[in-house]
Amino acid sequence: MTDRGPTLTQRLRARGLDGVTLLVLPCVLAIIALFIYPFLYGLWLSFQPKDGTTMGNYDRFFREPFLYKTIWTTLKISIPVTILNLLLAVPIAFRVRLMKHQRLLTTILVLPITLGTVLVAEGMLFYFGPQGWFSRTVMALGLMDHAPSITHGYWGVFLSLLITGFPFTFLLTLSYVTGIEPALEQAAATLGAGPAARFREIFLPLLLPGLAITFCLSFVQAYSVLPSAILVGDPANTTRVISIAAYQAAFEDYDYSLASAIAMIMGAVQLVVVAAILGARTLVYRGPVAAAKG
Amino acid sequence: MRASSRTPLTTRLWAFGVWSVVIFFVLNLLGLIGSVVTSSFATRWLGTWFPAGFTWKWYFAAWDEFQLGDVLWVTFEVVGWVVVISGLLGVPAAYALARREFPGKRFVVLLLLLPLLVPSVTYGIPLATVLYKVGFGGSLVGVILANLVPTVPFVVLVMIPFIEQIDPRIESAARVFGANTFKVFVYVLVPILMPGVLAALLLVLVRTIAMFELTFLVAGPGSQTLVVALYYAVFAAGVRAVQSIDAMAVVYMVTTLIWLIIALRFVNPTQIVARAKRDTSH
Amino acid sequence: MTVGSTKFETLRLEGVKRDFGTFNALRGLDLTIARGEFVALLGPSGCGKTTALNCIAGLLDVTGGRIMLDDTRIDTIRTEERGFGMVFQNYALFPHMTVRRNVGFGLKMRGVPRAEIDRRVEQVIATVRLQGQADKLPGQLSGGQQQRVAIARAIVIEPPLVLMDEPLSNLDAKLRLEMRGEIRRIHQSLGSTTIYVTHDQEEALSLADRIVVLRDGAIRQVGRPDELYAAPAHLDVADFMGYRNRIPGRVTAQDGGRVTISVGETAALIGRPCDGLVDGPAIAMIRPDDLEPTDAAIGIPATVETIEYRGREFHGLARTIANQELHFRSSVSVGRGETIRLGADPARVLIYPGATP
Amino acid sequence: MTVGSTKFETLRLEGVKRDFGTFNALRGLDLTIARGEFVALLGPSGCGKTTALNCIAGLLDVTGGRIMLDDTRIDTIRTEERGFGMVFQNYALFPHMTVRRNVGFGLKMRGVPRAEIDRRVEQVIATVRLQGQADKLPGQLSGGQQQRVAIARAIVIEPPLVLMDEPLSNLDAKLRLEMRGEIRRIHQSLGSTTIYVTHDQEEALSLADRIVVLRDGAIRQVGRPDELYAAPAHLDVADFMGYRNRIPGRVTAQDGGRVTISVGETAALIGRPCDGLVDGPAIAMIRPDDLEPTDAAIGIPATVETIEYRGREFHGLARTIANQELHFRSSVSVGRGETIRLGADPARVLIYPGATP
Amino acid sequence: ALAKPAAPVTLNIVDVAGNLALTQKAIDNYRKAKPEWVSKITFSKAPAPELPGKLKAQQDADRVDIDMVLTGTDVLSAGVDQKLWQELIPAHAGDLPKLQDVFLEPAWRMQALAQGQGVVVTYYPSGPLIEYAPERVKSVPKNAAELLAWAKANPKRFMYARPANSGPGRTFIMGLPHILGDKDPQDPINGWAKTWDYLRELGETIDNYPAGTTPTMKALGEGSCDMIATTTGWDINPRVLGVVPKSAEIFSLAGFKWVADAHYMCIPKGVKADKVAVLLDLMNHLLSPEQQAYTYDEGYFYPGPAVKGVTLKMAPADSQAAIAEYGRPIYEKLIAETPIELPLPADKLVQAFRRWDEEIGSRKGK
Ligand SMILES: Nc1ncnc2c1ncn2[C@@H]1O[C@H](COP(=O)(O)OP(=O)(O)OP(=O)(O)O)[C@@H](O)[C@H]1O
Ligand SMILES: Nc1ncnc2c1ncn2[C@@H]1O[C@H](COP(=O)(O)OP(=O)(O)OP(=O)(O)O)[C@@H](O)[C@H]1O
Ligand SMILES: [Mg+2]
Ligand SMILES: [Mg+2]
Repeated sequence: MTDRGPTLTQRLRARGLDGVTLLVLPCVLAIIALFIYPFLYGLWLSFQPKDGTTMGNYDRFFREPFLYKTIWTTLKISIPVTILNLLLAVPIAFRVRLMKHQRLLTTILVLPITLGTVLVAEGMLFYFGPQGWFSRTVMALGLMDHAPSITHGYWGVFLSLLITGFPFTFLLTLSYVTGIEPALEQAAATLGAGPAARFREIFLPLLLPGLAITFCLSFVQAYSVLPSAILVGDPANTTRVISIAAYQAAFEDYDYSLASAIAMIMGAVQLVVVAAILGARTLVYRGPVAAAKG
Repeated sequence: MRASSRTPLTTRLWAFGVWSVVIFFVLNLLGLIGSVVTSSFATRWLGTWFPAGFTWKWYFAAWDEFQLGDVLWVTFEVVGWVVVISGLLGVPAAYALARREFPGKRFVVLLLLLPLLVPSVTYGIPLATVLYKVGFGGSLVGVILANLVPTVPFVVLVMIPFIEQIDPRIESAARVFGANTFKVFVYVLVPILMPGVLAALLLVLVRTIAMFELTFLVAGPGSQTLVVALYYAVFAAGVRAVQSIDAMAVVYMVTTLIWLIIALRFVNPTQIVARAKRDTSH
Repeated sequence: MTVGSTKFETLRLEGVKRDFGTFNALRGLDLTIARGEFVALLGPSGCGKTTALNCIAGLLDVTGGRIMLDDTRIDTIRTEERGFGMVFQNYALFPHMTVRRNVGFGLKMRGVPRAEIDRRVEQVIATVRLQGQADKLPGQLSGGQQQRVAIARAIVIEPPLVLMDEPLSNLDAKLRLEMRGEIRRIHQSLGSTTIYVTHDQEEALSLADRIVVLRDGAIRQVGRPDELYAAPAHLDVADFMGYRNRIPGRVTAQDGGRVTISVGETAALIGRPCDGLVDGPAIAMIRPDDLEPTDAAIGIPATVETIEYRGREFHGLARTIANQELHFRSSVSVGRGETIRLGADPARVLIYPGATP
Repeated sequence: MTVGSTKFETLRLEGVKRDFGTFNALRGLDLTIARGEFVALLGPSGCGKTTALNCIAGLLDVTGGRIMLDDTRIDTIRTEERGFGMVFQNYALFPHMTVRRNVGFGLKMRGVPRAEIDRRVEQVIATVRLQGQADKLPGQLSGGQQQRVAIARAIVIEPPLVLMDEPLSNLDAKLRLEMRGEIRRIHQSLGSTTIYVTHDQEEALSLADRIVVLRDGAIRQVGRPDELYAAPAHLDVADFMGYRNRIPGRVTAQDGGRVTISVGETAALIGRPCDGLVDGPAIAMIRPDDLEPTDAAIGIPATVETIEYRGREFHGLARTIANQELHFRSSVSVGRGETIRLGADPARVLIYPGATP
Repeated sequence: ALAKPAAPVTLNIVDVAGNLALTQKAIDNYRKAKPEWVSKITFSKAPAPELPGKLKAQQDADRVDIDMVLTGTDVLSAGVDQKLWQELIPAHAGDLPKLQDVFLEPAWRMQALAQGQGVVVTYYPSGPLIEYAPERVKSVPKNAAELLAWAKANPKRFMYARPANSGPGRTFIMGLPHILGDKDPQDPINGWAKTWDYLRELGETIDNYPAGTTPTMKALGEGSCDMIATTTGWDINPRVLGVVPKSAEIFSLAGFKWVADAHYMCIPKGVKADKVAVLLDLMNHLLSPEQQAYTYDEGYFYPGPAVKGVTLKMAPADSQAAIAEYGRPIYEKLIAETPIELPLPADKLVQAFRRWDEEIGSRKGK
C-alpha cells in the first residue's frame, strides 16, 4: 500500500475497461457461440463453388447482369423507402409528442407492425387490386377511369415496405424525440428560433445519433425484403431484389455455395451503407440531451 | 408586425399537412386490414364491394389443419423467452457500449452488426447443425437460441442512442446512494429507459414472431411457430383458398396485436422525463 | 419581425393566472412595468417566480388573465415572436453546441451577419469572464461557468426585455458582485427592461428599481428597495425580508408614530405600528442586526446559546424564558450561558397585528 | 458492507490529481479531514471544487495521487461501496421517481425496512419543508424545491461523510438560514463529517470548522474561518475573501506588526504585513465595510460616484485620482460628486507584497 | 418380410407438397389398423424449398427427426442431388409391392425419376390447360397461334405465373415444346427454340408474372384477367373453394400432350432401421387401392390415384359429390386419348427456370 500512482484497475479504467465494460461480455459470448462458427462456415462455403475455383461464385455474380443488377434494384427500393419512412416518422412523431392522449394514435400508427408481410401483401393485393376498395373508391369518385395498377411492381413493394417499415421507424423516432428535454426547445424559442429553426438547430443534431441507428435498422430491414418483393412485386423483373437471387440460389437451384456468396455480397453492401451512416454518427454530438446543469 | 393569432398560417398549414398524411395513411391502412379481415370471413368474394356471404369456416379449418392451439402456445413461449433473454443480454451490453470507450469497441460493434447484415440463408443451416449437434435441435430451446442471433444485436443497437441520451449524473447519484450496477439498472436506468426498452423489445417480439428461416430450420414437430404455418399456407405447393390464407394472416396479426396492446397498455412510448415536463412545454 | 424588438412603453400583467392541474401556481398577478425599469421578483422558494417569468416569456400558457405590451396582447403570441431574452434557472444550455455557439445562437436566429456575431459573442464572453472556455461543450463546464454562459446567451441579443431567473446563484461572491455590476451596466446602456428573479435580498435591494414580493402565487407587496427594507407592509413580507426575530406581545400604549408592547412579564418593546395595528395582540419584528445587548431595564432577558464571530462583529443566538429564539448582533463577545438583556432602536422595530388566538 | 458505513478517523487526500485531457482540473491536493469536521471548500467558479468532490465520491477517477480513509485506499473502490452521501450541484434527481421515492432511494439501497424508510423519509421531508410536495415528480418542482429534495436525499441516509455541492444556492435568504441551521444540526447530531462546497463566504464562515480555499485546482490556504477572514495568506485569497479594495502603494515604514505604505502623493495607509512583505511595492487590501470616510489627513482622497442605501448604512463607490475604484461604507449619506477622504482601522488593513513590475 | 418393431414407434411425417390433403386419412387409417406398429404419427407441413436445408442440418449433426417426406418432384430431386434420401429400390424392393405391376403406366414412368430413392404415392396428368371466363371470352382460341393472337388483341388479359413457383406455370412451358413441335422437348437450352420465341412474344402482352398460381386464379375470379394457364387439379379445386367462379371453362391447345406430375414418399438418411420397416409397411398400406381411393379428394390432384383399378366409386362420398359437381366429364376422355409425357428431370427444369427468369421474366431485350 505504498504506491501513490494509479493502480492497475484505475489504469484499466482510464482506458475504459472496468466492471461496466464487462457487461458486453455475455452478449458478445452469446453471439460468438451462436453466430461466428455458422458465419465462418457460410463464408467458407461461399468460396467452394460448384465449379471448384475459389472465387467462382463472386466472379459469376459480378459477371452476370442478372445477378449483379439485383444490388442496384435493391438499393433503388430500400434507400428511398427508408428515407421516406424517416421523413414521415419525424414530423409525425413531433406532432404526437405534443398530444395529451397520444396512446391511441400511437397504437394505430404502430399497428402495421403486427400485420406481418403476408397480411400486408394480401391486403395490398385486395385493397389496391383492380376490384379492391381503393380502386373502386377512386373510380367511384371519378378520380381515375380505370383501376390504378399499384401492385405487382416497384410501387407495390415500395408501399408494402413503407407500411411495414413505418411503425418501426415511428416507434423508435417517437421515443428518441420525447427523450429530449423540453427546456432546450424553450430556450431556443426565447432566443428567437421559430419551429423550423428549433428543429434544425436543436432537435435534429440531438436526434441524429438515434435517427442514424433507426435509419440503419430500417434500411437493413428494407434491404433484405423478400416476401413482399415476391408477393406484391414483380419478382422476375423490377423487384428482383438481391435476396430473391440468394433465395433462388439456395432453394430453387439448391446451390448453397452461390447462395452464401450472394448473401455475403448482400451483407457487404449493407455494411458499406451502415458503416457510412454510423461513421457519420460519430461526428455528431452524442450525449445526454437533458438540460445541462451543474 | 403585430401578430394577433396564436399560431401563424405556416405552422397551421404544416400541422394540417401532417395530420392529413396521418389520416390518409390510417384510412388506407384500415381499408387494407379491413379487406383481409373481410375476406377471411367471406364465403365467396369475386369482384364486388362486399362478399357474397360470411362464414367462420376458414378459421376452423386452419385451426384444425395446423393444430393452431399448440402452435400458438409454442409461439408465445418462444417469443416470451426471446424477448426476455435478448433484453437481459442486450440492454447491459448497449449500456457498456454507450458509456465506455474501450479498445476493441469497434470490433465488438462490427461483431454485433454482422448478424443483422448477413442474411440467415448463409448461417442458418450451419447454425441449425450446431444446435442439432449439441442436442438443442428440434426443441424449444433450439428455436429460442436461434432467434437470439438477430435479436440480441438488434436490442443493443436500438438501445445505444437511448442510453446516450440519459444524463450520466443521474446514474452517478444512484451509485453514490449505494446502488451497484445491477440496482442502477433495476431502479434507475430501466425505468427511465422504459420507452426505449419497450420499443426495442416490441420490435424484437415482432421480428421473432416473423422469423421464419431460423425457426423453421431448427424447429422440430413440437416447436413450430405460427409463422411456419403461415408461410406454408402462402408458399406451399397446391391449391389453397385465398380466404384460408387470409384467415391465417389474421390469426397472425391478432397474435402480434395482443402483445402490442398489452405492451402499450402498460408503458407509454414517450419518455417519462418528457411526460413530467409536458405541462411546461407547449 | 418580433413584437418585442420594437421598444415598448409598458408591460402589464392583468390578473395573470396559471394552474397546474388543481394547483394554483399564480393566483392573478396585476403588475405594470415601465420601459427601462429593473424589477426584482422576490419570494420564498416555490412561490411562483419561475412560473411568472415563464408566462411572460411564453413558455407557459396563462390559464387566466392576460399580458399586454402597450396595446398588444402578447400572451397569445408565440415565444419566439416576443423577442425577449431569458436566463433559465436551470440554464438549459444546448448540450451539443460549444459555449461560443450557444452564445451566438440568438444572433444567428436574428440573421445577424457572421462577422458581427463573432465580434459580439467574443465581447460578451469576455464580459462573463469565460475567455478560456469558449470552445468547450456545456458538459465540460463547471456549474458557475454554465450559468455564465446562460447569462451571456441572453444578453448578447440585447433584448428590450430581459428575464433572468436566479442568474447568479452559482457564482462566488466576488464574481457575483462583478456580474451584478455587468448586468446593471448592460441594463442601463441598452435601456432595456429587466425582470430579475433572485433569492438574494441584498441583490434585489442593490440592483432593482422596484421589488415585487410574491407569496403562494400572489403579490404581497410592490415597492422601492428602501420601502421594502424599512417598511414591509405585512408580517410575512417582514419575515421574508430578514426580520428574523418575531416577538409576540400585547399593545400597551399608542402614541402617534410609536406603539409600545409588553413582552412577557417584565419586558417591553417600542416600535412603529404597521399593517393597521391598533390594539390587542401584536408581533414585533426585528432584524438580527438591530437587536443588541442593552442595559435598559425593559430589555428582553435571554440566555446566550451560541455566539459566532462574523467578521467584525459577533452574531449570537439567545433563548428567552418563553423558549423563544432571538438572533442578535454584538460588537463585543458575550459568554455562552450568560443571561443578557436585548433591545433595539424603536425606529427599527416594526410592530404588526398579532394573530387573535 | 460499504467502507464508509463504519466510522473512520481521517479522510486523507494525498496528492490528488485530475486531468481532463490536457486540462489539469486538480493539480495535487493534500488535505486531511478528521472525523466530525465540517470543512468548506471555497474558491472561484471553475477552480475544481466539484471535481474534488466527485473524486472523493468516486464519480471521477483520480489521475494521480490517492485518497485514504484511515488505512484503506478508497479511490480504487467503487462509488456505491464508499457509502457517502452527496448533494449534487445540479441536483441529479431521479426524474421518474416522486420526491418521496427520490428521498427514500438511499435507504432502500441499504435494505432498510419499508416502515422505517417511510418514517425517516417523512421526517426529512418535513425538515426541508417539502411536506406538500412529496408526491410530485422532480419535473413538477421549482428550482429551490428540487434543491431541497437533493439535500433530503443525502441526509436521510445519515452517512458518515456528506459531500455537499452548493446545496443552498437556489434558496431564498430565510430558507437558506433555516437550512443552514438544519445542516449544522444534523452534522452535529450524527457526528458525521461534512465537506461543503459553497460560493457564499458568509455561509462558509458561519458553518465550517475549517475552510479550504482552492484556486486553479490547487489549495491556496486552509484555516479556521476567523483566520481566513482576518488573515488571508495570499493576495488572491484576500481578494476572494471579500477584500475588494486593492490599493497599490510602496512600503515607507516597517515597525514590527505594522507597516506603512504611501498611496499616491499625499495619502498613506497603515496595516498588517502579510505573505512575507518586507519592502518595495505593496498592495493594501481592505474590505468595503472597513473603508470609511475619515477626517485624517492621510485618508485617501476620492470622489463619490454612487451611494446606495443598504439597510442601516450606505455603501458607496468612489474614484481616486489614480482612477481607482474604492468601495466604502458610510453611516451617513454623502453626496454624489463630493470629494472625501477614506481611511481604515490599521487592524483591518492587510498589506501584501505587490507585483514587481 | 418386414419385422414388427419391438415397441410401437412414433412417426414424424413432413409434407412439402400439399400431399397430406390427399393421404392424411389413409395414413391415419394405418395407425388405427396397426397400433402395435405405430403409437403416434405427427404431421408437419413445410414450404418445400427450405426442407432440404433442414434435413441437411439434421444429417450433418447426425440427429434426424424427420422419418418420411411427402414431396413433389422438386424436393425429390434436390434430395437425390444432395444425397438426402435412403435407397429404397432395389435395397427394399422385396418389401414393397411390385411397382411396375401395380402402378398406372405413366405413374410407373414417373417412378423412374425417383432413381429408387422414393416411391410414387399420387399421380395426375396435370396439364397444360387454359382456363377462361366464358362471359368475357367470346371466341375461344384453338391453337397456340390463336392464343397468341388473342393475347395480342387483349393485352394483359392472359396470365400465367412464374414457372418456378407455379405448377400450372411450369406445366404450361413444359407443354409448349410438344404443342409447337420443338426439336427436343427434353432439352430447354438447345431444343426449345420455338417455345422461347413464343413465350417472348406472348410476354409482350403480359404485364407481370405473379409468384404463385393463386394470384392468377384470383385475377381470373375477380375479372382482372380473362385467361390463365391451369391443370386439372387447379381447374377443379379452386372452383370448389370458391376462388374461381363455377362457370369458368377450360380448353386445350391443339396438339397438346399431358405433362404428368406426381408426389413421392421418401425416407431421409439417418432414419433407424426399425422405423424404416414400419415406413415400408406404411407405404404398402398407402399403395393399396382402397387407400388410394382417398386421393380423389376434392379434385385437387384430379384424378390422383397412382395404382391401377381405383375408380371414383371407391372414393369417399363427399369426394364423389365434389367431383360430380365441379369435375368435367371431358377429362376422362382427354386423359384416355392424349399422350402423357414426363416432366423435365430436375436439372433440366432448373435450367429452364433460369432461362425463363433471365429471358422472359426479366424481359431482357425489351
Ligand atoms: N469533462 C470536462 N472536460 C474538460 N474540462 C472540464 C470537464 N469537467 C470540468 N472541466 C473543467 O474543470 C474545471 C473545474 O471544474 P469544476 O466543476 O470542478 O469547477 P467548480 O469549482 O465546481 O466550479 P463552480 O463553482 O462554477 O461549480 C473547470 O474549469 C471546468 O471547465
Ligand atoms: N409542472 C408542474 N406541475 C405541478 N406543479 C408545478 C409544476 N411546475 C411548478 N409547480 C409548482 O408551482 C409552484 C411554483 O413553482 P415555481 O417554479 O414558479 O417556483 P419559484 O418561485 O421559481 O421557486 P424557486 O425559487 O424554488 O425556483 C411550486 O410549488 C411548484 O411545485
Ligand atoms: Mg424558480
Ligand atoms: Mg461546481
